[in-house]
Amino acid sequence: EQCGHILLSAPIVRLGDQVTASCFITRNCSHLGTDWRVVWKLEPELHPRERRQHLPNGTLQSTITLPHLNHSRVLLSCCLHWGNSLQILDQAELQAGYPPTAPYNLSCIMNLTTNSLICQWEPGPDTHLSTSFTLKSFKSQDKCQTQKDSIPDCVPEVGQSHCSIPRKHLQLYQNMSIWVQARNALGTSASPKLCLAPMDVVKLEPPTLWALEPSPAVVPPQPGCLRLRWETWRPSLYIEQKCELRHQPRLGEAGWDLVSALPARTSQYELCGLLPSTAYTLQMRCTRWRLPGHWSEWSPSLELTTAQ
Amino acid sequence: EQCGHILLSAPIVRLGDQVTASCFITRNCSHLGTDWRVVWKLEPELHPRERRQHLPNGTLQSTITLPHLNHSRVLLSCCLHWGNSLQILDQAELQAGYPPTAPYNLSCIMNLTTNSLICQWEPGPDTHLSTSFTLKSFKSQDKCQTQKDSIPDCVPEVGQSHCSIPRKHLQLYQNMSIWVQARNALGTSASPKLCLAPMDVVKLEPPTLWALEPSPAVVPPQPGCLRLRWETWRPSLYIEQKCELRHQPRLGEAGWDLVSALPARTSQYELCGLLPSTAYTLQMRCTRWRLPGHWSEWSPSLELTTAQ
Amino acid sequence: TPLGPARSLPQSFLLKCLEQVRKIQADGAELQERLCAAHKLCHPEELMLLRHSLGIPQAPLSSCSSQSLQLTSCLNQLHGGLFLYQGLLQALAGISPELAPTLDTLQLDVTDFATNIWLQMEDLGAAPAVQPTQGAMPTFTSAFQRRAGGVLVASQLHRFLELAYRGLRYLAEP
Repeated sequence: EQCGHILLSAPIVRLGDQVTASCFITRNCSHLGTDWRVVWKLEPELHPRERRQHLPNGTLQSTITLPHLNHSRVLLSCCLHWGNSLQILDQAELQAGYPPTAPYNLSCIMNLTTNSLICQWEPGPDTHLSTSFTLKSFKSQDKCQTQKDSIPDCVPEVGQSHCSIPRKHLQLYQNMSIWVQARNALGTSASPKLCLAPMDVVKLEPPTLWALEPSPAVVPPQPGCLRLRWETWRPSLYIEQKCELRHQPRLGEAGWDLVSALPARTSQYELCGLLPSTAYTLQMRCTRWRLPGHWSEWSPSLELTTAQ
Repeated sequence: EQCGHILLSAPIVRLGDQVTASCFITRNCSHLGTDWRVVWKLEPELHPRERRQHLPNGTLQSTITLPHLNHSRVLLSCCLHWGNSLQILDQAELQAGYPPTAPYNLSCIMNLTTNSLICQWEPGPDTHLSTSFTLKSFKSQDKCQTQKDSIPDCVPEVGQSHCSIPRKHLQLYQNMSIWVQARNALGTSASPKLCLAPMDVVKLEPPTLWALEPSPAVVPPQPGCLRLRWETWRPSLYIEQKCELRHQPRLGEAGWDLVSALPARTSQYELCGLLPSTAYTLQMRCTRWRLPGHWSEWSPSLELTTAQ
Repeated sequence: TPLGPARSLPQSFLLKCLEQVRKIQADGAELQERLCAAHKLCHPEELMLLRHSLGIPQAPLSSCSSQSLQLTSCLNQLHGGLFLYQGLLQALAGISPELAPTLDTLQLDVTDFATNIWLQMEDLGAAPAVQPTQGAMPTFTSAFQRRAGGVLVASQLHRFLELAYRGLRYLAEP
């Protein structure tokens, strides 16, 4: 049996709480003679009050009290000053931190490229303790009041605040309840719950813009006009969409002008009302429409110059 | 039961071998009346000899013979020309290739960064068949004549001709027998066996060269001399090594000059016999020495200029 | 007119159904393209004999034709058909490693669509008391049969959804 052994009131406490630690020096150290005394070493260095008492069975109990632990990590060593050497008998690590606050800003996007629902959140302030986050969800056939089917927990990579739920666990057109649970040694918390159908948070890839090839069959554009065409992102052809076009002169300070409610595809579009023989930058984005969805990012720019 | 069914003499044969394929048209097709005939469709298109015979149970057997199959893939379809439509009854895929030749140029390097023995080899000519390579090895306590302990097979990534045996399977200072086995449907082959102790094929990372900071305590170098110091790669400090220094004027066509048998580290080294006030490029490499090992790559260059 | 309860169908439900039909047709087209490219099985008409011997069942959709559309019966037939195709697609499992992801996506989308139809029927109080049970499915005994079955089931499903699309479009008209 060990010569010295540490017992903590609790290995993990809230920052600022009181902690006591006892070191029991058993009679097994009797072969040391009497020229020794108990010494606590703390890292970082602290100087707690110490109380000693001899137990009936001859064991010496040395107890230190840290009234307000304000370090997230303290390494305690129970030692014997024996002759002119310091002998470490036992060690214990004290941890202090906070129970997790509720994660917030939970948002999800259905990604059609990876065919998964990607959710992200804000983890909240550092708890100083190892805290695990889990994205929890269940399928519902109403407004998420009742659970129909369960969905396996989505465990993010360590340190990441996002997680992807694969297609096979999803019903794209039915509601599902989603929330984030945070857990550490001091407690658990949960974010507010979202209730959404994956397809209603679909975010498309941007459309592709093309200049219209001048051809004999096509009358050259009017001055101050541009001719272009576009096509939405191929994997989203089955989704009814509306698009927006923004344009600005390539040079100068003029901001973007917006043309909204454009169809998902067109073989030929004429944009007029522009400055003649001026280079323009054009971008387009689309969103699922009449049914809900997120706007795509703006497409890469198309540079076109209006006729004289 | 199927109306038509293909049987191959062998699904996988050697390129150039003969193959026969039979299609059995059972009486289940009797509802077709008599206005049909068997048609073979081959992809790529081939025109083999065909032989037909009626079997006692009323089944029609149509057999085609491909005397010398010289395509690695042939898709066979047994069809019926029935009325004015072509009906596919069954398909079979014929594969042709070669048994694997022995992999060669097997070499291994002990990598102290990944702490693994990395072996690579030449797979040999394409067999046109799905061929798997496995790095096999066993620990030996003699010159690899007898197996002491087995080591799990090392299976490379698909299409890769290298594999890493992790440290936990290695005894760094004992011999191990290593070879590559290649296997496909037509046979197996094995490379010549290596017998090596992992540390004897250690390859170090290059040393680091530094210019010597001019300081009052140090007398400035003679004309045509350079002062520098170096240090071997930290994780290899426990390994006794020798090093080589090569230098050449930065400009001009002069080749490298070599200074060999240099110690693994030195706090100060003077290199003389050079052209005065000339910019030189220096590089160094080291190898485990007196015990066997591979030379490291040359270190990144150090640019120094000799005094006037 | 038979359309009476049609007005009770939410517009968002119909829009979602139309989107799901297009999505499933796109999935099915991809499966057919891959079967054609990899195995030269490009025309369902070349597999009529095989279909006959395999006994691949078809799904009726007579109540969804715009001439004689009966809403409840149409939804019931639509759900029954989708439920049948769920079973047929499941029977094709093991079609080939390369095609498995495409088949999985198609199966998930068909299952999703069937669920939506069933829930809407429940909302209308028109859902049968008991969920349907799967009838006898063809057994595909060889890689070729699974691939040929894939072509046949995908092309049948495409025609089934064409009819469904017309019926749903008719219902969605303001």
